[in-house]
Amino acid sequence: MKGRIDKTEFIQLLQDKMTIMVGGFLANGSPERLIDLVVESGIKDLTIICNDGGFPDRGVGKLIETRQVKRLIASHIGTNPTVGVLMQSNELEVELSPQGTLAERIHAGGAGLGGILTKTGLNTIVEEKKRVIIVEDIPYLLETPLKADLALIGGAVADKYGNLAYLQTMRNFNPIIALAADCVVAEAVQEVDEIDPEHVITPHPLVDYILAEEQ
Amino acid sequence: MKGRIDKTEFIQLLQDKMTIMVGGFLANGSPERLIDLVVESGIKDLTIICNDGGFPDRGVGKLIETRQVKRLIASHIGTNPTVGVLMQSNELEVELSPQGTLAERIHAGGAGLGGILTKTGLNTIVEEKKRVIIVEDIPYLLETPLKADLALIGGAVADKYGNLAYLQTMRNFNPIIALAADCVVAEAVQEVDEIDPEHVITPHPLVDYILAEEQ
Amino acid sequence: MDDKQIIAKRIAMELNDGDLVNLGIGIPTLVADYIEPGKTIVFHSENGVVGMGPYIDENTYIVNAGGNKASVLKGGAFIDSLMSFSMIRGGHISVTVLGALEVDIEGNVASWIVPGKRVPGMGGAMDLVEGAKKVIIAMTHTNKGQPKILTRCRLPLTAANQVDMIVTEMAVMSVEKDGLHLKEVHPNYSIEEVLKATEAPLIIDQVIPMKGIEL
Amino acid sequence: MDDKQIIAKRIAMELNDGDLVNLGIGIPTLVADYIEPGKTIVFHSENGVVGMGPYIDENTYIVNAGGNKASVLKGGAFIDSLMSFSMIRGGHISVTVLGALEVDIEGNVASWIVPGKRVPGMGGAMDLVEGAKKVIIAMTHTNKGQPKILTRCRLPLTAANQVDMIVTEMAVMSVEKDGLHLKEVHPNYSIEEVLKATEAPLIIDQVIPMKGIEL
Repeated sequence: MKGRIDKTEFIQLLQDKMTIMVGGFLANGSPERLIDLVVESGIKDLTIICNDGGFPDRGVGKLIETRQVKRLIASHIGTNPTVGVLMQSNELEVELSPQGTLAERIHAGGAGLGGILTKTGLNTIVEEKKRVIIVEDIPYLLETPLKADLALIGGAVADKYGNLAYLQTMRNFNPIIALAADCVVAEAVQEVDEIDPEHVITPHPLVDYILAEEQ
Repeated sequence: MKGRIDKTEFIQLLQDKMTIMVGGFLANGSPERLIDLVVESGIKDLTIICNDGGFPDRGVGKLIETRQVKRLIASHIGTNPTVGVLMQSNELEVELSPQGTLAERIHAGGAGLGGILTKTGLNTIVEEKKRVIIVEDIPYLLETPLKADLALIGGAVADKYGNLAYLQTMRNFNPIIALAADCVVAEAVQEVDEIDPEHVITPHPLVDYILAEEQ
Repeated sequence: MDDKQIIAKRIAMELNDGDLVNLGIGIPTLVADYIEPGKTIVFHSENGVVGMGPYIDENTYIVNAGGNKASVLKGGAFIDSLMSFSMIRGGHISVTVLGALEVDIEGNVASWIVPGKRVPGMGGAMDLVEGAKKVIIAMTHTNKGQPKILTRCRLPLTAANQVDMIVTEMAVMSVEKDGLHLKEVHPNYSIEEVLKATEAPLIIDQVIPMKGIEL
Repeated sequence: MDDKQIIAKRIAMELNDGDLVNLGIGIPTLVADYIEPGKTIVFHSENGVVGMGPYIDENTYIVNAGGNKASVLKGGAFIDSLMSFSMIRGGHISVTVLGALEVDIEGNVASWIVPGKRVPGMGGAMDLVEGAKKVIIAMTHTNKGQPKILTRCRLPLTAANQVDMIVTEMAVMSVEKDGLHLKEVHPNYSIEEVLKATEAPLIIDQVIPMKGIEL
C-alpha cells in the first residue's frame, strides 16, 4: 500500500474515460463515499464494471443518474430504472454478462489469463459475437478478461498495513476486483491495527490507497 | 459434510485406477495419515495430481515408493529421486504442468470451466500437443481442466459442521482441490467447535468426510 | 394456502437431507418456509453466503440475493463471488429453484428478458441453470391465462436443455428425453384443465394427486 | 564476500521501497540479506505467503518455496496457490530473481530441465518469469568455465523474451531490443575477461564498476 489518501488526493486520481470496477452486490459492499467523490469530480465518459446497476441513489446507480457513465458492464440492471431509460435512448451502452462469467472474467484479468471457456450462455443471446471453442467434443464460449484503470473497493476492514478483510456479504466482488485494476482504492468500513495473516483476504501489496476516514 | 469416518471406512472408498488429488507443497500441508491409508489399502494404477512428487518418505512420494502410481501430474519432481528413476524405466508417466497453470486447471475443473488461456509455457516444450488460441492478436496456450475422483486434504482446521480453514502455509492447493473432486476427504490437524463464518475457507458442503482422530 | 404456497410446499418435498440449495427470488424464496422437520437443507445465496438464514431484526451487513436483509446460520460461511460461482458452475449445488417466463419440452427456459419491454439482466440465473445438478422451475402455470409451458420457448433463453422439473399451482411435470411428462395434478384441477392451460404436449403415463396437498 | 554474496548484494540494490519480490531458490534467496536500511521490501513466496520472513526457531507450519522453515512478518498474509499465482501471473510481482542454466541475447532463459540428465520440473518458474514485472537472473557467469550467457539458449526454455537483467559475479548486463548490454563489471575482472567468459556478443556503451562493491 502507498498510503491513506484524503478526498482531494483521491479526486486527483480520476480522469475522463476511465474504466472503473466497483465492488458491491445491489450496493451491499459498494464504496458509497468513493462513489460520491467520483460524482463530485464530474469526470465523464466512464466505463463501469460492477455486478449490477445499483439503485438511483445507491451504489454505481449514482453515477448513472449524473450521466457520467458511457458504458456499463454488469449482470443485472433491473433494480435501477434509469439504466433501462438511458439504454433505450442510447445514452448508455450496456453489456450484460452472466454473474459467474463476470466473476471469472475479472479473475482472468487479475490473474493474467487470456480468457476462460464456459458453458454459461451457450445457446443464448450471450453467445452473440463470441467464439465457441470445442474441447473434447464439448462446446464452450470463450469469454475474455476484464481489467480496469481503477478499482473501488467497499465493505472493507483495513489494517495499518493496508491488508483487507470484508464484513459479511459485503465481500462479493471486492476481493476479485482488487487484482484486476492498475490502481486499487479501498474505503474501509472498519479500521483495525492488524489483521491475522490467516484472515487477510486481500494482501496489502494489492492495495494502492485507503480513503482516510472523514474528519 | 456426510460425517467423520474411520480408517476402515476410508479404505472402503478406495479403488484401483482412481484419480486422486492430494494437497500440499513439498509435503507441507499433505495429509500424511490419509496417504498412509492409501498405501495400506494397496490400490494401484493411480493417477495422482499434486503440486510435486514429495519425498520418498513424505507426501505423495510414499505412493510412488510403493509403485501404486501409474501417472503423476505435478509441477516439480526434483525432491523425489524415485520419480526420476521410475520415469526413466517407464514405470511412471509424468506430466509436468507449470505451478500456476496447475492451480488454474484445478480451479477450472472445480468451477466447471472448459479451460483457460495462459501465456505461461508459450514457446517452451509445455506447448507441445496443446492448442494455441489467439485473442486480440496475442497467442495463449489452451490449458484444460483437471478433475479427480477423490481429493485428499491436509493441513486443515475442521469444525463440527465440516467447515475447513488451514494452518499457515499448509493451505496451498488444499482449498482448490476441495472443489475439483467427486469425493473430498479431509484430515484435520486441529478440530474446533466452530469456525467464524468470515474465516471459513472451504464451506462444509464441499467436504464429504473428515478422517476421525486416531484413538 | 395460496398458489405460491402450494408451489413452494411441493418443491420443498423434492429437497433431500444435506442438499445445498439455491433459491431464486419470488416464489422460490418461499420454499425455505416448507422444509420438512428432520431435513437439514443448506441454502446457498449467490451474493456470498453458504448457510443463509431468514431475516432477523439485527444490525448486520448480511443481505440475500434479492438485496434484502438476511442472516447466516450456525456453521455458515461468507464467500466471495468467484467462490460462490465456482460452487454454482462446478456442479456443487444440489438443487436450484428458479422462476421463469417460459419453459419448453426440451427443458429450455426463458427468464431474464422480454425484448423491447423488460431487460433486467440474467444476474446469476444462467450460471445456476447451467451449473446446478437439478433445476426446478417454480412458477404459475399461465400468465393470466396465457400458456407459459410451451413446445418451444419464444423469448430469449436463459439456458438450453437444463430444466429437470416444473412445479405450478396446477401440476408437477418432469422433463425427460421424449418430452414433458405430467406426473401430478392438484386435486382442484382435472387433467383436461391442465392440458388446456399448457401449450406443450404433455405425456401422460401415471398421474397422481399433487403430493403434500391437504384438502 | 564470495561470488554468491556479490551477486545477491548487487541485486538487492535493484529493489525499490515497497516492491513485492519473489526470490527463487539458491543465490536469489541470499538477496534478502542485503536489503538496504530504510527500504521496505515485501517478499512473496509462491507456496502461499505475502510478507515472508527468515527462519526462526519456533514451532510453526510455515515453510518457504524451498520447503524450508520460514516465518511470516507483521502485516503478512497466508494465501492459497490460486491467489499466489494470480498475483504472479497477473503482473502483481514487482521483481522476481531466479537462477538459470542459460540465458541469451533475446532474454530467453532455460532453468528447469537438462534433457536425459535432470528433470526437476518447472515448479513456479515459468509463471514467475512470464508474469513478474521485472525478471533478474542471478547466476555464476559460467558453469566451470563453460559459458551460460549465449547467443541462443540450447536447453529447453523456461520462457521466451522475459529476462530484463543478468547479474553474475563478473558483470551486470541488461537485455534490450538490440541485444545484451554490458553495464557494469566487477573490479576484479577486465572487460576482456568478461567477454571471453561470455558466448553471446555484448554491446558496450558505457561500462562502470559494479555498484555496491567495496574493495
